Amino acid sequence: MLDTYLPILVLISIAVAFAIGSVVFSRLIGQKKPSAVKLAPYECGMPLIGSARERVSVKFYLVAVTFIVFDIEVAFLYPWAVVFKQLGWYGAGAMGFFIFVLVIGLIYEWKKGALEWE
Amino acid sequence: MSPTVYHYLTLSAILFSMGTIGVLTRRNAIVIFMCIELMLNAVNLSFIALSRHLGNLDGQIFVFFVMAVAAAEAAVGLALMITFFRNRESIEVDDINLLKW
Amino acid sequence: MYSYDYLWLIPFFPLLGAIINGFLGKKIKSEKVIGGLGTLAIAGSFAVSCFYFFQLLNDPQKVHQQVIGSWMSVGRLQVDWGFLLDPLSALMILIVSGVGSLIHLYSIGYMHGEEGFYRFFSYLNLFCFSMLMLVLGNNALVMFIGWEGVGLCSYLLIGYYFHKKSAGDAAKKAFVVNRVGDFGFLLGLFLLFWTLGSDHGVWTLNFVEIAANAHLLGAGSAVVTIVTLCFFIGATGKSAQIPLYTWLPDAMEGPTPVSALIHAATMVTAGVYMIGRMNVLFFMAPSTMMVVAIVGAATALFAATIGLAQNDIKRVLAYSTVSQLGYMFLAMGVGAFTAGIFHLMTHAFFKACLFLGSGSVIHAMHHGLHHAHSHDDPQDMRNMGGLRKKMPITYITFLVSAIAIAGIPGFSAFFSKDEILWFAFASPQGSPWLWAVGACAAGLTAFYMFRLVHMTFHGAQRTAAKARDHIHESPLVITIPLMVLGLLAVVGGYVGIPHVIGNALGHIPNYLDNFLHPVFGATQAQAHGAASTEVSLMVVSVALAVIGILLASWMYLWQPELPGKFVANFKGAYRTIHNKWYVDEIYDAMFINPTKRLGTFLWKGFDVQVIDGIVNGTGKVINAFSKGLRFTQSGFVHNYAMTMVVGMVVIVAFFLFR
Amino acid sequence: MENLAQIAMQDVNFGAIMPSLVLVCFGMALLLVTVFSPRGKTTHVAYLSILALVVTGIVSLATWTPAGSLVGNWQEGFGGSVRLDNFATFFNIVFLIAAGLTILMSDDYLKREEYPIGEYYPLILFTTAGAMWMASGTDLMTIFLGLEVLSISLYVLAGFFRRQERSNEAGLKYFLLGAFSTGFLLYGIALIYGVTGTTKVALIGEILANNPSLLTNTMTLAGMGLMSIGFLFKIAAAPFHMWTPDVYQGAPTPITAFMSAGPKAAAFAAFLRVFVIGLAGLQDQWTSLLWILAVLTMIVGNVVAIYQTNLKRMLAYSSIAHAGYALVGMVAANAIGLSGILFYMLAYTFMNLGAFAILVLAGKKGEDNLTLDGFAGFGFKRPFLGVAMSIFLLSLMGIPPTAGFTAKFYIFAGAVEAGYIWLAIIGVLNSAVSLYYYLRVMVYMYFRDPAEDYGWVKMHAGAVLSIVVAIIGVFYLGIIPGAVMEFAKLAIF
Repeated sequence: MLDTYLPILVLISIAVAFAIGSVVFSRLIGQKKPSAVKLAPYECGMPLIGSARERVSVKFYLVAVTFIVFDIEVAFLYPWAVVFKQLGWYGAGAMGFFIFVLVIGLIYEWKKGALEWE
Repeated sequence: MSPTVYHYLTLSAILFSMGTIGVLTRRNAIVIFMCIELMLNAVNLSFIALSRHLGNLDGQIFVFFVMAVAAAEAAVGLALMITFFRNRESIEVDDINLLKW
Repeated sequence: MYSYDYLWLIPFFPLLGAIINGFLGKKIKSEKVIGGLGTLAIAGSFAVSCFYFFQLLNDPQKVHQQVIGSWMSVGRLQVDWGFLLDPLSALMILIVSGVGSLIHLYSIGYMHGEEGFYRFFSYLNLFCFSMLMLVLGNNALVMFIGWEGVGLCSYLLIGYYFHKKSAGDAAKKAFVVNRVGDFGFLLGLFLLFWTLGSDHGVWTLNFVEIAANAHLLGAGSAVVTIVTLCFFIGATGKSAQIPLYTWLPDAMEGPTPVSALIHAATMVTAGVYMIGRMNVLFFMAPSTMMVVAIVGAATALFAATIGLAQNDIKRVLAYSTVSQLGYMFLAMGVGAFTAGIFHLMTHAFFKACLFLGSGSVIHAMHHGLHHAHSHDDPQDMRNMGGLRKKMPITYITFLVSAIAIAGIPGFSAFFSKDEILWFAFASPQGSPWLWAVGACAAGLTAFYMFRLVHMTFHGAQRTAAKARDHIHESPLVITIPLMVLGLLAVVGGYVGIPHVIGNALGHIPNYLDNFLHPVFGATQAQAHGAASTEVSLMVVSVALAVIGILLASWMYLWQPELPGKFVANFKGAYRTIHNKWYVDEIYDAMFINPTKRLGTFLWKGFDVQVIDGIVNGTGKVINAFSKGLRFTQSGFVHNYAMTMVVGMVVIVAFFLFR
Repeated sequence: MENLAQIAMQDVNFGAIMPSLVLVCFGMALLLVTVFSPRGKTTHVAYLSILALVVTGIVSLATWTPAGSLVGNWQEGFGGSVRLDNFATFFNIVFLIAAGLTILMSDDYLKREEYPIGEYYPLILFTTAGAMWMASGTDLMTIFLGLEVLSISLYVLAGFFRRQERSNEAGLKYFLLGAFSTGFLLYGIALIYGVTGTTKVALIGEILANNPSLLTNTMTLAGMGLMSIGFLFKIAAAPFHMWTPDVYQGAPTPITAFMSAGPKAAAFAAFLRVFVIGLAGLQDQWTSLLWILAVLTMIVGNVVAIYQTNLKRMLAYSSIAHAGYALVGMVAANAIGLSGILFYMLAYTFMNLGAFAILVLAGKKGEDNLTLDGFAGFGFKRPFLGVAMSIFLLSLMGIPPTAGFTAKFYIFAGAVEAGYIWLAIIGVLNSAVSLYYYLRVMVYMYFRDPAEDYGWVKMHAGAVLSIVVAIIGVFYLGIIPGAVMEFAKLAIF
């Protein structure tokens, strides 16, 4: 059984070795001449705007919270999907209701404006 | 030696204790909440191990519910913490001290 | 066959009155309507009570219960809303509603113009309702409703003048001290209910059933002793006995009719009634009986000594009440249940009359001082004097009641008090010591009562001159109740003429004894002694009373006038006068002052320091405890979580290592 | 594998969850109604949620099995994890009354505090539904779910005034500690599941009865201990009571009122079902623990309440004390004690919600005046509210003829009958102590000169109605409690 996973193991080993190796190797042989500009955080080549410790807009949290809640539905959908055929229409109905409840939540969120960025 | 249910239970107990100690020692409310999540997940580990050991599915079903509940709790908890932060500019539990005596 | 279907009307009328006055009183406004309504309500129950009382007199069957409906059924225990009419409760409803009616009538005059007039009548009606429930209830829980209800009304009425801080404090003290007693009562109830139920399978709180099954507990058993002691603690709280009496003198902060009705005639006698109601149980517990007798006798003497040192007219009466209640407990304790109830009745008459009389005086004084813009205390006897001519009716009724309480033959208290003293001496539980204490207290009672009479009504007028002219007799609505009660204070005793006198006068039966026989017949102690002993003891106690009166008269009446006359008429006799003063001062120094000092000490020292100290001390300890415990509530989530974890560890360990 | 669906279906019985189903559907509909309503308009939501409660009440009563009935009306479903028996129905009615009174007093309150947010009402409905699951759950899973639905809604409600620091802090504190206690409860459930192999309460009881060796198993005992913590936390028993004063003080007043009645009763319901049925074999163990905790709870609640000047906080300590009284009934664990708890919960709902309704009316915006001094002379300036408050306080003290007296008597009589005479004595002594702080409120109301004219107190119809209902309840249960006591007796297992 386990041999089927062997290629994956090999791939992982190579990837890890390469990642670690390149970092370590560049440390060992690379030159170090730090300057203020070099030490500044990299922001896609743009000049810095304010401190990195700035407060993140609350909208991000809102998205995170929304994500947590709707993410969980997947946890319930998976087992249902596994026995989808055996449960038949009854299972579909039950799951439909489950989704329906979430849809009500979605409508609520939408109407409240939680999905709008601005 | 393959791991038996006792190993899982011991691991779960260790995780649970770590969570508990975290709740008692950390100052940041979010970290405290993460420690509580750790406790819940330790319990989940127990449930799964026991479910496998006993050969019945109740434990695994329970885990689904715990996960769902934990997510809902997280959502509500985060919301409460955000409002708290907006009022007090802090999320340290030592600042949650207006109501006492 | 007689029907007793309308017993419920007796408490119902005052309840109705209380509800109407309480909710509509503010709208009615007219004092006449409010007062009339309140008085009518209680007079209605008096009428019904009279009807049933006389019906019961003729009825060969003496115990009747009326069950209105089921209240609770807890397991095998069934508690009903039920009433019990037997000779004891019939007598009590008569006293409560009768004296209550008179005091309601009096209040119309006394409370005239007071703010919250309707409130007063509503509370007073509510009190009567509770008191009637207390005496009519056929089981301990209905009695407990009344028991708590009277405490609550007393609280509301003591604090009637709420803007006076002292009134609020007194009210609170009364309620809290009462609750300490109530705790004893409830405890006794639980214990009784539990032992009767779990050991003997009789789950009941019904008085008739308790009485019928009490023998199961076994006479003299520890259980009966503990149960009765608990009940007795309840009684000491309600009836102001040592050590729970301190609230009663403070309760005088309430309006005077309240003092008369609640703190003299009715509520404070509830403890005595309760012991009477539970007489079968108390009969089975001789040790409790002894405690009751000793506490009663001690209270009688103790309160009487304190009464010597008081200058506030109402406080004298308050200590007198405590002392008289002590007599009643003494009677109960020596097994003279009938005598105790008898004294309860006569005391209701003369003490109500005394209080109402003092109210009449205070009313007049207040009026006078108000006109003179004087800030003298209208209740201080040192500001009175010589009111006899100004207020003749008040004076005569007051004097009659004072004679009665002093125990002068022919007046009501003579019969009841001497029966108590005789039983204290001659009943199997009695002893000469109890008699001696009681007799001493009787002498002191006579002394302080006449000191009161003299300082108030006789002698020189000490009231500020300007105020004097404005002092006059109270209106009829006040004096009529005084006259009725004064009359009762004289004749009230003739229903219970002791056998020794009755026999001497030609076979006059002791009506009260016969009437109460169905209730107390089996438990009443029998006094054993020769008629000659009884008569001689009677003579001694009367002599003590006379000496008390003479001493009081000498010191507070004759003495201040005599020197002046002597000095004016016979200058040569001045020496004698001086000598008399000298004697008097020796006397003062040797006897009166120490007594007074003892009284003051007992009052200021023991009463205020020790008893209040214990009560307040307990409060302080709990307060400190509370303060300390409060600080565990630090507000920090960490501490709370820590407590939870510790609790969790302890609980799990408890389960694992148990 | 074809029969999986049949297995799944044959156990389904929507009758068993009908009351909570109705409530949840109403709740979701009301969420949508709220979101489509103009800002600040909430009154119609309040009315609709009252309607929801009434409908649910009717649905609940349909499953009541009257005395002498041969056929039980109880409904069981979902593989035996929900059972709508008389026990559940009795508690459901308690929750519905608590929720109803809360909603009645809320509408004007929310407007005064300037939080006219409609979600408030659906959240109360969800809380109630969660409570119902706790009462009717016969599987630790359903009980846990109910507990969480209830708790999560309550976290939000406690922190509902989101810009008010007090409310905010109450919500966060409740959340952190509540989630913490949930962890213990869950771990306990896991251990019990490990020992017995099931989460069904009745089955746990059977398995433990058939295998006495399991009764002394470390996992069983530890599981029982951990599980009890979750419930003890929710009923606010010492030493898991510490959140109560803070949260009760900070939360919006109607929510405090609701929390002290509904969720507390729900926790008792679940606690009773799990321990009396599931852990019957260990009764000796848990009664001896609860004996100690009941005493501790009564003492802590009553003693600390003495020092409080904030009335909400004082009533919070009082509610701790009352949880202690109710625990006495659980220690007795006989028919009287258990039905006594049911009766007590109903009585407490009326008297406590009534008292809180008066606080709701008496408060100014921000509620800084709900202190003893803030009530000086209140009884004279506001006679009706003063009398009503006095009635509720007397009932809380346990003075007859109010509900508080009959309920206490019932519980203590149960303890006496079971032979716990000392527990009853301590209980009675404690209620004597409690007098001190309840009485002080009355002293301030009637024996102090009015500091203010209390002109801001508006007699809002909803709150007044809830006060009147509570007064009727208090006197009904005090004077003619017979019928309700019969119901309570029929309602125990």
